[in-house]
Amino acid sequence: MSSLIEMRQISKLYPNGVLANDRVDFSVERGEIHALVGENGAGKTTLMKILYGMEAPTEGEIWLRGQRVHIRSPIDAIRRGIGMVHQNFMLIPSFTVAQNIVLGREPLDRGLVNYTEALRITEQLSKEYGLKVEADATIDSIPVGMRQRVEILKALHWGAEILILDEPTAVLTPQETRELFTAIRKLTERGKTVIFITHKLREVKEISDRVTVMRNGRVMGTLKTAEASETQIARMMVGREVFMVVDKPPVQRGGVVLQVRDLTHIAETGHVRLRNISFNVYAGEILGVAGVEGNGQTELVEVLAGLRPATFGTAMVDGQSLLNHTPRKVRELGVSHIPEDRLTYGVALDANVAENTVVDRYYRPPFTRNGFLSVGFIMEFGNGLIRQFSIMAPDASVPVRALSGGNMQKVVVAREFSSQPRLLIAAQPTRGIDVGATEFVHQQLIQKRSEGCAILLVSADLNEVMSLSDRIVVMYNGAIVGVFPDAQKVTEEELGAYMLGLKKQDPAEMEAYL
Amino acid sequence: MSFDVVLRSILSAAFVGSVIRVATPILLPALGGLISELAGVTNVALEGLMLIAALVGVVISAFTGNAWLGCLIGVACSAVVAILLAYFHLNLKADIILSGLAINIASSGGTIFILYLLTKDKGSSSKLASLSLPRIAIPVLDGMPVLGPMLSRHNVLTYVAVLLVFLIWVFLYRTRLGIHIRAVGENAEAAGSVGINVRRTRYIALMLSGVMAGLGGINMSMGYLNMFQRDMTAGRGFIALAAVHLGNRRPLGVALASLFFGFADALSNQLGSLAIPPQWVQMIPYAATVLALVVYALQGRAAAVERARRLQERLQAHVEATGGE
Amino acid sequence: GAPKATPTPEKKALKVVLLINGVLGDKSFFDSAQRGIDRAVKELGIQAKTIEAGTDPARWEAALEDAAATEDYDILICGTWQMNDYLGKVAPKYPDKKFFIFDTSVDYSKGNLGNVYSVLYKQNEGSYLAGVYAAMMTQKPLPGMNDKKVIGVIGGMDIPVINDFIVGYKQGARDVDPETQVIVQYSGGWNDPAKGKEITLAMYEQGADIVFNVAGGTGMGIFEAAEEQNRYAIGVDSDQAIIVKDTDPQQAERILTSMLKNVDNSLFRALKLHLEGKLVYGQAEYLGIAEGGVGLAKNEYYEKYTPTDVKARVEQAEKDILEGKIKVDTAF
Amino acid sequence: MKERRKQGWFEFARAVGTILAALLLGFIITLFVSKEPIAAYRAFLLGPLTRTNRFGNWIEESITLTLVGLAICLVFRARQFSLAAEGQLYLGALVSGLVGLYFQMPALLHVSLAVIAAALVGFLWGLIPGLLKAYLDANEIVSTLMLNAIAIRIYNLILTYRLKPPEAGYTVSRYFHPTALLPRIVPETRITTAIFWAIAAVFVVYFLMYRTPFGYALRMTGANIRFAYYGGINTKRVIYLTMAISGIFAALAGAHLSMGIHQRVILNVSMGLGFEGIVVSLLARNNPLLIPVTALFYGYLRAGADIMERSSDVTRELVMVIQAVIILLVTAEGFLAFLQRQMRIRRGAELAEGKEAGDVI
Ligand SMILES: Nc1ncnc2c1ncn2[C@@H]1O[C@H](COP(=O)(O)OP(=O)(O)OP(=O)(O)O)[C@@H](O)[C@H]1O
Ligand SMILES: Nc1ncnc2c1ncn2[C@@H]1O[C@H](COP(=O)(O)OP(=O)(O)OP(=O)(O)O)[C@@H](O)[C@H]1O
Ligand SMILES: [Mg+2]
Ligand SMILES: [Mg+2]
Repeated sequence: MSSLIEMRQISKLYPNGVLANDRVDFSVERGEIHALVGENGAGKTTLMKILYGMEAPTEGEIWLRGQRVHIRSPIDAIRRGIGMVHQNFMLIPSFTVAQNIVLGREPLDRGLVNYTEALRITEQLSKEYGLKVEADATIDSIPVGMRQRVEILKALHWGAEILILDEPTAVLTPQETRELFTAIRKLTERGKTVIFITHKLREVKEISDRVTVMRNGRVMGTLKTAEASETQIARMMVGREVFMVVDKPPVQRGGVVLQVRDLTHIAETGHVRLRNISFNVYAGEILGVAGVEGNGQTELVEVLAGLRPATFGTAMVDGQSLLNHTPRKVRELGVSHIPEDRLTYGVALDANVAENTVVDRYYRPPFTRNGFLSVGFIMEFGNGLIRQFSIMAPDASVPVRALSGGNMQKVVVAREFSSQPRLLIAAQPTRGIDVGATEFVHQQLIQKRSEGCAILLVSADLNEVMSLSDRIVVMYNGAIVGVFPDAQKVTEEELGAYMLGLKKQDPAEMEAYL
Repeated sequence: MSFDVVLRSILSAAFVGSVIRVATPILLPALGGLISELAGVTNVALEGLMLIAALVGVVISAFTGNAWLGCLIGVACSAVVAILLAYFHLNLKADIILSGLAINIASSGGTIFILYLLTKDKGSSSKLASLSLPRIAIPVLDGMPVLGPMLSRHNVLTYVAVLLVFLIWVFLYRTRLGIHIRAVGENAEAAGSVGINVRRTRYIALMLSGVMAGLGGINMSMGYLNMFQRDMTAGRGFIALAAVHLGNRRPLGVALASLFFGFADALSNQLGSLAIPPQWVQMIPYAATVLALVVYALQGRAAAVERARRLQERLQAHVEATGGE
Repeated sequence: GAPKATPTPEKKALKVVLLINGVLGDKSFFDSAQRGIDRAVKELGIQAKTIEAGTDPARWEAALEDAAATEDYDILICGTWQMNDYLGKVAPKYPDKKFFIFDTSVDYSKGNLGNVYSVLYKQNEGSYLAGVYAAMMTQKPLPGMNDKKVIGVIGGMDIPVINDFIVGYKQGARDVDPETQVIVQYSGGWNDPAKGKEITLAMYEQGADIVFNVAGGTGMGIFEAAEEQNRYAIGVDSDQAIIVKDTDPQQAERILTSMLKNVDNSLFRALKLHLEGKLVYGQAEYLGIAEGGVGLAKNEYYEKYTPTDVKARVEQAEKDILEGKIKVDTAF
Repeated sequence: MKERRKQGWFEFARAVGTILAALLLGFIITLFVSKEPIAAYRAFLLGPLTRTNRFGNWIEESITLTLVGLAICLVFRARQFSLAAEGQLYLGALVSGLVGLYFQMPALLHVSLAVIAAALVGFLWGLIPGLLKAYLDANEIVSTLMLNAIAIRIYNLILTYRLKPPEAGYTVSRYFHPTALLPRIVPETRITTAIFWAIAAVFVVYFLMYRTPFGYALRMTGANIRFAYYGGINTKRVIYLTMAISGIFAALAGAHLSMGIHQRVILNVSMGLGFEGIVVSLLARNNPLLIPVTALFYGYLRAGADIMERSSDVTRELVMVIQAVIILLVTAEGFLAFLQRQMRIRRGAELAEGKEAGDVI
């Protein structure tokens, strides 16, 4: 009895000369949950894109249910019962959730597309798998987390027998992740097969039956998850010991750097996204913002970064107002910002790596000297960051488009860390980057902290928030519902209660800990 | 000519008729431009496609004595050329703008070349006894005093154009293909990932734009006029392109934009008889359009500001209610 | 491009090159010149070639220099005012060759242009007749004519040669009846018949019932409007009723006459004189009504629709111009 | 690195191959329509080199095309689909003419003043759609197409009612004062010192784009405007400045036409050069350094076509068709792509050597 999927000796050479897969053997059994892990740029997405017919392999064969197949397009793949949820969203921004879910096989009624039916389908799917979505909201109006759920529902709607999930949990909250896992289990009970790419080894352990580890485009091996320890897997991935527990020196808290008072933001749509937010961030501390995605964190960050207007309230950096300035002014006040959605704000895909690393400072010496751009220096600078942040790219002259998801993120991180900020706003800084890189980013954050930089950390990854932060605030429905002066002393359950709006501190109490 | 006479004729029912006449050969190609634009390919070849259909329609109708056949084959030809354009862009990876412009050059020359081969005349088809499509008298309307002259007895393609505005709306927002066209235009990779054949969809979109442009050309040579003339589209293909964007890339918007341009143009035709330098009068349609563009944009802004103000108030209320918490 | 090229007849034929600073197919001016040459090819057995230099003025000077230098010709013919400076520069370089320029004159005061023959047309005189004709017809009880004293004229562009037509047209109309209103419009281009039709319809709406075409290809729209509305039009340069006669008889019916600007005849005549050795070079010749350079087309439609008193009035006007009793203004 | 150089060479080979193939196809068409195809095509291919004045035409044309091409290349790189060049060219021709006619001063000064005036008006005429786009988000295709039509009418208006001397038998201005004419540097041609502007302009644009902070901002705005804004770039300013600066070069092309070629202001000074500029710029893939090359190529094509049309039995309409076919093929990357596929497969083979994955082969 042969395996469900067998990829034999698959190699992929991208036109730009990157060898993303190198004679990879990969097989998946029917009904299993198979985790695929590996460093950024290891070739996971590429391998899956080949299986899904989005990329043609340079060499190698694909065998499905014991037969050699040529999967030349996603249509091919879908017909063969393969569905894929992509790392970079594949949604139509101006369409509604329902429209996106039924896209490609819209329900018809006398030849015309039946939207009410589409809504029904969506709601039903969403109930069936316990993945919450607003069926009739347009994609560009919903938070990242929900977009991810839409992607999953879409694949399920396609009745995929084999479901490829490329880093689905990267953008999910613990709660959401748990819901997702329940959904995945439901699926496998019904005989479906799941390939699951992630960088979070805990998840590997929790959900998968087997795990395949990739490094540098090669497969390092496939293990039964039960028999493998997290550290063991990590070592296979990175080829060295990885310390997943962050050890940080005790906080040396300096003066107030960021002071936010009664900050309020109302979206174009009229929804109140931020309600009278007040808090401080002190030099040399990391303030973590916990909360279920879509409770105002995004807006908070974007208002502070000058990407959205504040309706009212104040925010000062070193006593200078931050609000309603251009991003340039904000950055000149010493603020740097890792955006949560790297593809929208973080990078220009068709510009090269070097150019992507100086967008916030290109106009200043030494990047511009007496009116002229010092191109050589910028290229040097880019290459420097590539080395320093071990970004996997031939050199700084390649377009960012040619980088893997995680390496794109590293480019952003490298740029924002390297600008000596007074205040660092980090939204999902380790989203989609591998353990090695995550460890690296965490160390960098601690490093900055020790240098006396004030850090506002927003992350959907509760563990990240808890292990890095000195203090934690919890956001719920656009307001701060809890402040925890000592991150060490708070438990996940407690935070969860606040995040879900079950508990709520009274303002006076919070005042004390601003 | 004295102003009051001009004014009277502007206020006459016939003026509305003229607006509609002038708008039709812009509206039809504009609808075509809209479809391809939404599929993510800017079709700058509308001008050339119109010319091709205009000539072929005239020639065929003259030789077969069948106007409808002329229309059919004319439209077919411009559709085929549109497909050729698609082939160069989608298969041979040629730049769409560049190949579009090339098609325009080729059509401008090619039509005359063919006309010359057939009639030894490089200017117009006056040596061909070509036919035109019928005008239609709308039963009830036709009798009416004012509405009759305004809306009745237009060329059949004028009514087709009106119909198409509605049909294309349905097509783009209510049919699978239409929705796929819009999806492909907005995020081709995403559309591809759910098995929509991006290339095929764009082929269809370009072909449809060819059909529309073709109808526009036929309207010029077999309805509006009953002849073909060298470069007779005189830039309408590009006005149409402008109408697509002036109309915010929506069928109804495009229709309004075309009507607006038709109005401004008809107006200039009337005012032309006043004793003022013609160049001023000829500026009217274009100046008016720019103005419209600005006013439209300003309104959009005003609306946004207004919304913000109302929100402020709402919030004040909210704050007072919740006691500034 | 040269569609025309006749097999060399017996003894060495006169070689003529016609350089058109535009394109053929304008249904009036350049086509007329081509017709003249064609006729000469047929009747005088000359050899001819036509070069279309296209509509881009940046290329005309080069085209002329090139033709003069590289073509094999005895006589090189070009036309329009824009070319005369260029010819003034080129002709002296080829003293043993001959040059014609029509519808304008080179500047002979320079004295070195003994090999150039210029021919001009008094389109203002011809248009005067058209004006007289239109002003009278508009008051006649023909079907489609209203009792208003309103007539129209559409010019292609606001340029002197076109205005020369319009000036004469107006004067003629006023001389018939000072109250006649002449609606003048410019289409702003030579190849937009749709525009021509729309403007004509506007003029009809404003009370005109007969419109004079001075707009080249755009003018074809005037005839369409006339046919559609059962109103009337006057053609220009060539006898335009005859052009559409076979294919669209109804339309021809609406074109009561055409103001002929006989470029064809003038060129044919000049070539003939040249062959007879009678053509005088080194000077400009003005062709008016007298010389048959301009005039109204008195074709079957003219005869059919024109009341005798109008015919008489027109002939009177012709005589008066010949005898210099009437001095027609010009836009030059 | 080595890889990319190889790619570059391949690109070049492909371009040459395509051009040859395109010319061949053009010849095949000629075969069908001409009695003397060889002669006709020789005129097309070699014509521009056979006489000084023909050579002159080619270069004159290429100067204009280069300047307009640069104008287009700027806006396209910022991903602004602005078609304003045509109108700017007209106004440039007009204003340089006004200076040339109404002022009197020493030559160098006079020319410079005229050129500066032209550049200024081009800048301003570009500023209008630029500001409309930046601050009102008014679509630039609409605004520029309309503004072109308006500019041309303004041009005709002033020319007809101000500049035309009564004695002129056509709507043209007087010849400019000699001090305002561009010196012609090659006898028997109209090649003027404008050629130096054109060359300078190429480097100016290149420098502006790749060596100045503004150019960086321009390219980033084109690449991802959201990213540019997030990074602190004032994208509105980039948009309107780019469209305005682009206007300068289009206007210079106009000045070249009236001060260098016609030496006075004439009607229809441009029959759609704005669009020819798009062709030139896109052929050069919007790369300023390639623009003079493509301008010379396209200019040669047009000059040659003109000569073939005049000196052979191939009608100008057909020449247009041949021209179009050549443009179509030359831009078609996929055309001759099978070569590329060959190369892929060869590289695929190199895998066997099993180089360290991730690094560049
Ligand atoms: N879209 C694709 N998905 C998976 N494998 C592919 C794809 N395209 C090509 N391949 C692999 O690349 C190699 C060469 O492909 P190719 O299509 O030439 O093989 P083939 O057997 O000749 O195809 P066919 O049987 O369709 O003629 C094969 O090993 C095939 O498995
Ligand atoms: N379209 C492309 N063109 C060229 N190179 C690419 C392309 N896509 C990916 N690569 C390269 O191939 C390698 C593998 O990329 P891939 O996306 O498969 O990595 P990954 O395992 O998914 O990493 P991550 O966990 O960061 O998503 C990377 O070095 C990347 O730079
Ligand atoms: Mg990946
Ligand atoms: Mg009357």
